[in-house]
Amino acid sequence: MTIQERQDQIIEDFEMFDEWMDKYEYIIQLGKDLPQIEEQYKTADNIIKGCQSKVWLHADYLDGKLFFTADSDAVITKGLVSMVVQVLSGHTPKEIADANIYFIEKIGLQNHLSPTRSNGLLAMLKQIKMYAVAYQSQALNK
Amino acid sequence: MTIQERQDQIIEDFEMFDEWMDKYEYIIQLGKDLPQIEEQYKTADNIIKGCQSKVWLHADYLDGKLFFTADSDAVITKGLVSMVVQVLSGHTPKEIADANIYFIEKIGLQNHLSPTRSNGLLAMLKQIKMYAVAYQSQALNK
Amino acid sequence: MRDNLTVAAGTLLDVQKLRAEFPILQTTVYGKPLVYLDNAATTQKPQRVIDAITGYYSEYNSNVHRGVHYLSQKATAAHEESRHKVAAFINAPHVHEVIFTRGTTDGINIIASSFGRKFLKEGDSILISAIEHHSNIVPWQMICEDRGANLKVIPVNNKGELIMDSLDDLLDETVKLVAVTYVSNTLGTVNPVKEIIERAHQKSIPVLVDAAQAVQHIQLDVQELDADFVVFSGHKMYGPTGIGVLYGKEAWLNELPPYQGGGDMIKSVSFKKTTYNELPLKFEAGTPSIAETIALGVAVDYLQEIGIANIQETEHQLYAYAVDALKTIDGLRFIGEAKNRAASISFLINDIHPFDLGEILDKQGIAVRTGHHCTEPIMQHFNIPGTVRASIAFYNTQEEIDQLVAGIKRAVTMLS
Amino acid sequence: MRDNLTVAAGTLLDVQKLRAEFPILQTTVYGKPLVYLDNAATTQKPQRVIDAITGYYSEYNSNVHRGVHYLSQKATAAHEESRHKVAAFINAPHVHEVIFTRGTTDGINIIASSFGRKFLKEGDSILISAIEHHSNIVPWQMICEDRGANLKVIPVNNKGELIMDSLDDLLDETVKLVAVTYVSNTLGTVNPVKEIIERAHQKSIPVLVDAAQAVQHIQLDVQELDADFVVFSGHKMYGPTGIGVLYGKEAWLNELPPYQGGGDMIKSVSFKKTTYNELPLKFEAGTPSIAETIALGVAVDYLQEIGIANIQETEHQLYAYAVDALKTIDGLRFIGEAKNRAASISFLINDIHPFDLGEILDKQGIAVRTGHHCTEPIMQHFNIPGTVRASIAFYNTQEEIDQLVAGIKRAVTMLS
Ligand SMILES: Cc1ncc(COP(=O)(O)O)c(C=O)c1O
Ligand SMILES: Cc1ncc(COP(=O)(O)O)c(C=O)c1O
Repeated sequence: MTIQERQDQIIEDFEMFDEWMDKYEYIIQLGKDLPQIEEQYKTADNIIKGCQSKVWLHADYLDGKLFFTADSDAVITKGLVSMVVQVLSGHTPKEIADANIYFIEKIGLQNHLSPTRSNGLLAMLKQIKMYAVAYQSQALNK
Repeated sequence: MTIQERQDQIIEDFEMFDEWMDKYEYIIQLGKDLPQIEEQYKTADNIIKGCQSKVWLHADYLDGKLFFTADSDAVITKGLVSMVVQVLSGHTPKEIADANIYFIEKIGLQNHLSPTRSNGLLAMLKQIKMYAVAYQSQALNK
Repeated sequence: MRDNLTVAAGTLLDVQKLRAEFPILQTTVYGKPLVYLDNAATTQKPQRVIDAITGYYSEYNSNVHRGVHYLSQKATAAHEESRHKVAAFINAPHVHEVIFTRGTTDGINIIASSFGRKFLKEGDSILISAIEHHSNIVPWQMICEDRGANLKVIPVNNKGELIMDSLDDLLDETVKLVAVTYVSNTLGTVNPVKEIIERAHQKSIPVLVDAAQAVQHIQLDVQELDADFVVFSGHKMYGPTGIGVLYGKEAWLNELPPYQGGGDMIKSVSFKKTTYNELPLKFEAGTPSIAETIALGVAVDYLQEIGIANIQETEHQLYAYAVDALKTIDGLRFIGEAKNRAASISFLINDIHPFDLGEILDKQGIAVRTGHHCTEPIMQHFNIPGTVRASIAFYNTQEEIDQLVAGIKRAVTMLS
Repeated sequence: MRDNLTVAAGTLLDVQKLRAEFPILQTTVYGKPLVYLDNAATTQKPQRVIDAITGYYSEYNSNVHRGVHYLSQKATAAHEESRHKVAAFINAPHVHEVIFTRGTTDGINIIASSFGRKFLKEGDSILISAIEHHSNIVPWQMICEDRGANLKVIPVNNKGELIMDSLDDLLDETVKLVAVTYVSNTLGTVNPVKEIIERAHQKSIPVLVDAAQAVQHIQLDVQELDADFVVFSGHKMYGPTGIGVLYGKEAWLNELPPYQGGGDMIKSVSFKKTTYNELPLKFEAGTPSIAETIALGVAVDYLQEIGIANIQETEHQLYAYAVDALKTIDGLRFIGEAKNRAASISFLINDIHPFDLGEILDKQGIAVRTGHHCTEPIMQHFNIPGTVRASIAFYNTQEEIDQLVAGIKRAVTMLS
């Protein structure tokens, strides 16, 4: 699935729910599908700043593509991380760096999330894009 | 005239005026009747604190009575000083120290004056009473 | 939960009637009636406090102190009358011992800076407690660092009570000032400040009381406490933001150097020699927060009218009710179980992150606070990242507590 | 009266229409319509600014920054949006360069203390001007005394203009900072701050601009000025009391130590090590003045809507009208006749005491200010005890100026 396709699917999923409760339960469920980061990568370096809860994010570069694993000590946060990872993981650095991320806005998440959460989400996206840019320039330099 | 009689007269005078303008003109006129302090007494020591304009006050002790002379650089202030001096000058320290000063309230001056002025007026009264108390204890000690 | 407090016998307030005067308590959040249990962060405002601000700006807004004109006189009189009201409210011996500040934080910084610059030397120390708000930690850290002095800490037990036995050792000759909170904003602990003051005074050490979480809940009498400095915030006592009070004993305030320079705090200025003003203006540089002081005075009137003793009684009962109700939740553990507590209740449930719990409560219209509540050291003591905190005011009801408990149960199901 | 100002061509405002939104301008004093000419002390507030405060307290009052719940998010968003508005208003390159303060005085004290503690050493100096407000004198005197530094003063001529020729000599290598007012609150003088900044920067000396009397009258572009620090007050720009702004260049603000300690200004606290927060929060300890920042944002919106260029044009015409009208009064002499002036007009009449004149004007419903206007050094320069000051805002009218002139004439008759 392309980044766009995965985003559209999340948007479609969300449209099924009228109730905030159901949306949250969906997010929490997504958290359970998050590819787990290995304990050794839960370092201070891998903590994303800007979240009230802790988020660790790790990137693996394999066959020209970036794969992300992550974790959080808060389950809703974990669900949000999971969405971002599902959208962006398994793509080339260039695809990730160039990606236009619109699903957050489309599903109205920003209106539902506290500014602390939104900032956290943005910080996460930024971090992923930074990884992508780093690997991209690394690739170019070779 | 006793302190009480003089106060009552001022109250009566003020009742003649309906207009604030007339009241102010009366006060300004009173200022012109103020017994002038001699230049040599216009010292920093004789300045009464708490007035936006300057007020100098001097006391003479004569035949067991206190006589006040004063001045101010503002003519309305001078009028107010003049009223206080007219009420209290020429009486014994004991009479002054014991005097119940009610004319200011009765003529509603406090409502008309700025707090700065009221404070100045109160500072003035306090100063005069202090002179009286000082001379009283001096008299007792003899 | 108040064994060692001297409580004037209060009667229960008619809460439903009082709630009617708080516009925000009539509103809904996500279509659900607001259940506001974040009162330790800030309280809601009764209509009359809001009206005082509107009235000031609509009828007599003017700068104070130096004006001859009518508006300025009226504003000055109202501004200074508020000072009288506050002085009476805390039983200050002198009105000029009441300094208007921007809030508790500002008040503590004033004393930390002015006291520290004058009295702190290398090797001296300041004694605080382990359960202080950052605002009663960081200003002392800053001045201690500046002066080469040390910060010492009264330790806390696992119930969240100060270990008073340690006090005699801690109060050694290096201690120049004790700064301690009356009521903990995180644990709800009511500290024995009277005893701390007594014991500090035996060694001639002055005491600053952070009353940010006390003045709205407990009868505060600065003379009975014999406190040297007391600070609190208007916005936590039903008054506006941007205003607070620093009470200081006249003798101390006269001895301290001024904090900020500017208009109002001077008697005369020349490039050669500037003379500072007398109390309280010596510590009030610049145009005061006039609308705010006036509205604070109205908040004080309001508290006097309904009666702090009655508030204390009403809140005490609600607090006990809430503790009992929360106990019915599986896996819930209280953070802070001091014998004497008021207003704030902190807890955690199993390993649910407070942030998650807070968010699901919010979606049900229930406002609580999550996190470290600006008291990180006590979080470190308990080795937790934060708590969920419900903090009550007299206008909260048992029904609201029931909703909180039901809301938590629902959230726990979702989050487990 | 603005030869060297770059003025965007503004159009005249419809003053009668605008007045209608100011409740206080519809009131009477002693039964006479209020003529408010004390705008330099504080301005009146349009209804929307008052409504912003009422709305905040009635609908979404909550503490900001750390809350997960709805009210806290809404309050935080509104609070931070105000920062964006202010940044846009003064054309700050970065939003986090806008620090909320209690007012101009607070802002100057922050810089005097933080800059002074870090950069001032014995023998250094701070350069101010002879026409500064006490708030831009005393904080520098205090920190200079503390550090063994000197206060130097740009002199003034008898028109009330700074003697710019003296600048090169004054800006010697001892000078670590220049602090100068944009517009004098007493004389109305508009200082050539851009030139001062240029000449100071040639010697790498930073400049603080006191814009308390400028931001409401003159287009203020911090980038065009290239000012290092700019301070102003909300209550003088149609906003509420208790709030002000300190703009500082990012590089400077990052280098300065924090001023107050407490909640919000820290990243993490422990008794061992405390890390300070990033800009702007590093300089904003404690609960902010939330209602005030939000209402200040609305005042900024209002100014943007009617347009500072239009305000400038409208006030410029009224100022010229007032000067001409006052000239018709026998024995009147202006204190301050600088070529470039704005807003404030000071004068004296024969040997009439300003206090007397002010009082008789007040009784006619005309609010002016009398005294030294917190600028004693300039009074000493002119060897006078004070002045009568009329200060205009865009909502004043020619009729009001006529009433002022008639009122003065009447007072002079009584007082002579
Ligand atoms: C030029 C100038 N600077 C500073 C101030 C002080 O402002 P505030 O009293 O609002 O702190 C004023 C206002 O009185 C002023 O006119
Ligand atoms: C105990 C305590 N001290 C100090 C403060 C700081 O008060 P403010 O933020 O109003 O300055 C608070 C409030 O958060 C508090 O609860």
